[in-house]
Amino acid sequence: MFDVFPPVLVYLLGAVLLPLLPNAALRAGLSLLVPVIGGWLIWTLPEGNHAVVSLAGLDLTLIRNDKLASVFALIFSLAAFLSLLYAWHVRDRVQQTATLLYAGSAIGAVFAGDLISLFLFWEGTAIASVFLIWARGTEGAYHTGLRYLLIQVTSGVILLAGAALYWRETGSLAFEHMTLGSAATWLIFLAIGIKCGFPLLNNWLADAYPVATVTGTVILSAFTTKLAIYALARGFAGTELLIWIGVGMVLITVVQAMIENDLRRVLAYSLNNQLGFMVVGIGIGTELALNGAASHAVASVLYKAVLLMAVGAVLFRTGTAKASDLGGLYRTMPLTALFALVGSASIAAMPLFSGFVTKSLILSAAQHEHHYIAWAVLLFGSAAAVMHTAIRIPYAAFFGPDSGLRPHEAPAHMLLAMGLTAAFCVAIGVYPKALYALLPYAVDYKSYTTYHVVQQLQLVAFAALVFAVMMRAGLYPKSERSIVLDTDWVYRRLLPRVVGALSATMGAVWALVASAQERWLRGIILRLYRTHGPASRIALNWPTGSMVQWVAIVLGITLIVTFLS
Amino acid sequence: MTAEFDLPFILGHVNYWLFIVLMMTGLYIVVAKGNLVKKIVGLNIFQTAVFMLYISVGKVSGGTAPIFPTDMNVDPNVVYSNPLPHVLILTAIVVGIATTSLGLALIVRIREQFGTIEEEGIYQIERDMAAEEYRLHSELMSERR
Amino acid sequence: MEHDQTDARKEAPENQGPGASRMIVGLALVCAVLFLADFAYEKHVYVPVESMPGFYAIFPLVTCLALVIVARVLQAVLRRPVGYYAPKDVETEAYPEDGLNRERADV
Amino acid sequence: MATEVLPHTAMTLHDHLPMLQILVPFFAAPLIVFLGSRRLAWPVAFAASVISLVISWMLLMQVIDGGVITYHIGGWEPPLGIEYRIDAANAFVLFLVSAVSVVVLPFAKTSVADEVAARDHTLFYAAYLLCFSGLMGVAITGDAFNVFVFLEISSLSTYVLIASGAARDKRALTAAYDYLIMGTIGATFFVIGIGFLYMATGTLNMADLADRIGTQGGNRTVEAGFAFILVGVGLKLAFYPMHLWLPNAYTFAPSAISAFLAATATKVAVYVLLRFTFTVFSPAFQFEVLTLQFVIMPFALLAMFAASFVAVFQSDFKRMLAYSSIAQIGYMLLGICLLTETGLTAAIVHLFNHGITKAALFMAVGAYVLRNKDTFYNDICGMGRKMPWTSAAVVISGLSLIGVPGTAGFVSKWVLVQGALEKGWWPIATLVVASSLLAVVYVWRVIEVLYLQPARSDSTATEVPMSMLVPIWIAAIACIWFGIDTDTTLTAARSAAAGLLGTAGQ
Repeated sequence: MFDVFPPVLVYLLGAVLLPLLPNAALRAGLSLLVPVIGGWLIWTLPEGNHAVVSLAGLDLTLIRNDKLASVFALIFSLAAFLSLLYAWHVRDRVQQTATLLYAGSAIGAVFAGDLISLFLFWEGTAIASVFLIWARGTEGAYHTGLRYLLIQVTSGVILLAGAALYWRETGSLAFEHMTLGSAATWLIFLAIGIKCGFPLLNNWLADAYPVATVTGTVILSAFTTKLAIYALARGFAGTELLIWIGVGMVLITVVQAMIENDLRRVLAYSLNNQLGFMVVGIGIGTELALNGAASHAVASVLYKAVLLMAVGAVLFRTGTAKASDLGGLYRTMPLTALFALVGSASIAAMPLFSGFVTKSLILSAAQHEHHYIAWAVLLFGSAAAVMHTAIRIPYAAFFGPDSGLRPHEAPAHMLLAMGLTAAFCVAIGVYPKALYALLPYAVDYKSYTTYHVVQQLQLVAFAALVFAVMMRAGLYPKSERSIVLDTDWVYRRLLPRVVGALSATMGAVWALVASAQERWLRGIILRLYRTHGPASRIALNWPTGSMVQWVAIVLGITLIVTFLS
Repeated sequence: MTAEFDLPFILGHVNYWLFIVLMMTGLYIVVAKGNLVKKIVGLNIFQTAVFMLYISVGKVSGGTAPIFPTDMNVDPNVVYSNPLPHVLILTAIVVGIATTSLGLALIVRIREQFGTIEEEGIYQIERDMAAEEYRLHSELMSERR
Repeated sequence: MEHDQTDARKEAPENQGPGASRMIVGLALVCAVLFLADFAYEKHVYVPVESMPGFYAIFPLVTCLALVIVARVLQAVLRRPVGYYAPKDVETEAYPEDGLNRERADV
Repeated sequence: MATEVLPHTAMTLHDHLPMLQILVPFFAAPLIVFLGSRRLAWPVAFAASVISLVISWMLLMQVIDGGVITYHIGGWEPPLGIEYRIDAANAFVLFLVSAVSVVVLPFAKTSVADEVAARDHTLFYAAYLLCFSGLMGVAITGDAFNVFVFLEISSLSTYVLIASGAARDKRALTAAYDYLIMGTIGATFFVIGIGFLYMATGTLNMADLADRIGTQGGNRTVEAGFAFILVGVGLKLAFYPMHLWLPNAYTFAPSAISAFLAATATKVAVYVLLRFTFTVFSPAFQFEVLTLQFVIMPFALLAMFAASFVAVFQSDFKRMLAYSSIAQIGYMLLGICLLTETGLTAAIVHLFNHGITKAALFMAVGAYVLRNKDTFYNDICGMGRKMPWTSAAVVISGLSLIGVPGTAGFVSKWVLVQGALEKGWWPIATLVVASSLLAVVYVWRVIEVLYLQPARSDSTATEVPMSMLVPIWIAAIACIWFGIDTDTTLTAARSAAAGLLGTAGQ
């Protein structure tokens, strides 16, 4: 059927087989085996287009393999393996299956050579991932999941509309580099933008990620947004607008990350913040910048995973991830604290850790191409990341003022997953050549120059100093049991209020009308309500006579139109 | 074709006028009468109008009954009416009778179950049933929320 | 608006141990050394402003201070009680116990 | 030349297949009554359906490449004699109807035993076979008046079948009565239309009619005939706003009958409409184009939205499906109104795909009725856990109803959107997509009720027996199968569309 075996099929087969296995350990084992086999398939996949299938007269290219696709597919496989290892204790078939489907769809989307198969997998990630949110099982989670699903599916629908227009304009469905200009490309851009967390389109991210289960958040953090980064790099590399969008993403999320109380939400904002770096890189569009975006995506998947794993472990042991309720946990969770520090060092771009060798590619590219404002904002973003994530997370959870909580160290499989992920962070930092070899373009870049090391150390140290002094002086925003508004306020609070006010007004008007005894108007409104309203069961039991009247009317219209011609 | 209202045109198409009057009468009864049996009667009149339309179409002026002589020597000068519409309408009459009897049988059952054959009364009962179902449903659902 | 201040209090200056002060002094020393290091080697700059001595020290210092101030102001504006979106909001719900494995270590 | 008419020499049993197609179920019906045995009724009905399915498959294979089979009843040559004329379009319909019957009947055995009084079973299956053979007859015949006769055979037995739901709810009787009045008026309009055509042309054979209308052109009589036929058939296919009989009829009929009718009866009516608009008349006539685009299309669009909205607000699963059917018929009519090969292909494929989808859903309704007595959302909540297999099938076929990629429903909507775009009708394509969003809402409501709400505390529902599950799943798997293997249906539909438009072989 296919000339190569599509890696996504391994995940699909795994997802079909997994629920049938009776034993939880067997299921967890199978779920670990799937990304290993999938990763091996990706590693050995020949370059070029493969697995072309025909659907309803369209040729769909299931696999278009080049270095840009393979690096994302590989990091997705690795992330799937690590997060499934972290989730070894999960007994819930739904979560296990959804994870496989989610990771499989993301990998399928990365390899999709045309817009239709991209759309299919795009929606696949949306639908599979929402189960990780619903798996929390509370009513709040259900509503958050609905919001998340609505936005994600909308993104897919927009993508499909864009694809249809694109097909009409160009006669091709191939997913290649495109230039903004037509309605089609704008729609596709918008669809990717939603998943990518563009400013004002990003409210789903911080709304939904912290709501998922302990393991679900780790899994969510790896795929959807990085898939969007891949799609941008594939379709819109070098689009100048993206530089400003990326700058906006960095700026708009920084404050939220500073003042948010839920540590998993802090990490969601921080993730969104880091996406801004990649988007700027894609906007610059040079080989160096694209390498930077791809490598930073890889590094970001890993360090974000280890941080979320550590916070997840804390949640798993204490039942909360709120900064206001935590602190001093290093006493009983030393290893988790250590791994969190590795993640922090990576996101702070300390030398010898992964962020150092990837972020600098983007910053250098911005300098080379004379995008000084973007460069300055990214520099500011780096310094801010030191404060709001790299220091705040370990401080709030592990090292800050004691909360009195004395939980056990995280379970062994979690420690193993965190340790492996942390090891990857260090490995990339120490030996960046291995990662550079996988990047889309040849890399001729030296990270470890004296200048670079010193400047980065200065940046981190001074940002840390500001944090420490401000915290000591009591000027740093306090972690309080409160929530912080974001743009999702518009549809969570404003819109319902407006609709409520409107319907109240309507009700008042209705009362006015009813009291005025305007019988004919009342009759019309009543009938309108009944034809479509929930009580239409009553109204729609039409007497035969009126049915016949309708027939006569239609016959009359038909006869008139027929004769008129 | 002249569309002027001249007498020969009106008289020449008298079968169509009758057909239209009968058809409209039948349809009117179906629409206006609430009694189920009367509706069936209206339906019958409506169908009869169609039968008449067909039969009058088959009539050829001066034509005789379309029966072949037994010796099969057909006189080319004799004009026969078209037998086909009659045959068709025989089938349609059978269908009409079947419809009528089925309709009446249904009315008997409706009378047993609803206790009335007036449309108004039946719809009142049905509306009450639907309202009761709706009330039960919304109560249970709101309780659950 | 009511805010639960009890747990914020643990971050108050008086509740931070003597280690905190020592750490800040240490950190300041590291910063000073790094600042001075700038004069010890030759930079190859792309952006003119980089050639300013200690640019990578002053820039984060200034911007981070500014950020902290902006954040404090915005926190005052955007902060809402936990039950703001209640009842159908996850913030008002405890994490379901069957998804957790709480174990206390006795120390 | 692919449309060559095969010479008619019925020498072997094989040559009599078109006749047997009708006669087998038609004579099985009285056989059931004469046998009078409650135990034998179902096996006879099932055997007749299976034989019909085999025959229809053999016929379909003969004509799928664009060939035509003509069969002369009693050896009388058309146009005087009645002709059965089979091309790809009606072979496709014959196959759909008999396949649905074979799938639904095993399901019906348990479902009918639950919903219909035992003493009525023999007559029930006899009426079912009459309805079945009537529908097949409508599809197979090449004679305009014969269409009416078969239409009435199927309609009369349908009224009986719907009324047999009275054991569960007495409103089935009034639903059947209303349908009888409406159906009879529709059929009579149809006869009037045929009468006008006969007056204008002097023939009843469809091919002959097409010839003569084509040569003499349109006149008032032909135009009036067209209008009456359109409205008559429109009533039968529940064309909005003449759909008012349908919701009650489908809601109160026994579930097996709802499944069978939803999947076949309206579809056969759509076929009749296709046959008359494209074979007997032809889109070359201005009056036809105007009528389709200014009368049928607005109503079709209206149906897609108005009926969907009503479906969204329903609180009864079965009634919701009935309204959704009205909306889906809008899609088929829209495809016809496009008057292009792609549009017609969309209509025919949707006819098939919607048939299997609705069959699956209505059978699932039957399963819920068996276990919960009713299908209000408060009766079936939480069934995702209590009846996992039935509910999973509802999810699959619900996705197909929405038109999610990978399901049958997607294929037909995709082709429909393509057809609209080909004509440059942007707004129409957008409306199709927008109305699919409404389908998302009403399907989601069901899924939410089934999976996200707890079951009633007094619920003792358990999974239904295999004899019901297997047919449900055959239909559900067909939804997926024809969503992935799109070639089979699309090829047959394209060839049918080409045959109807007379572009076969070009």
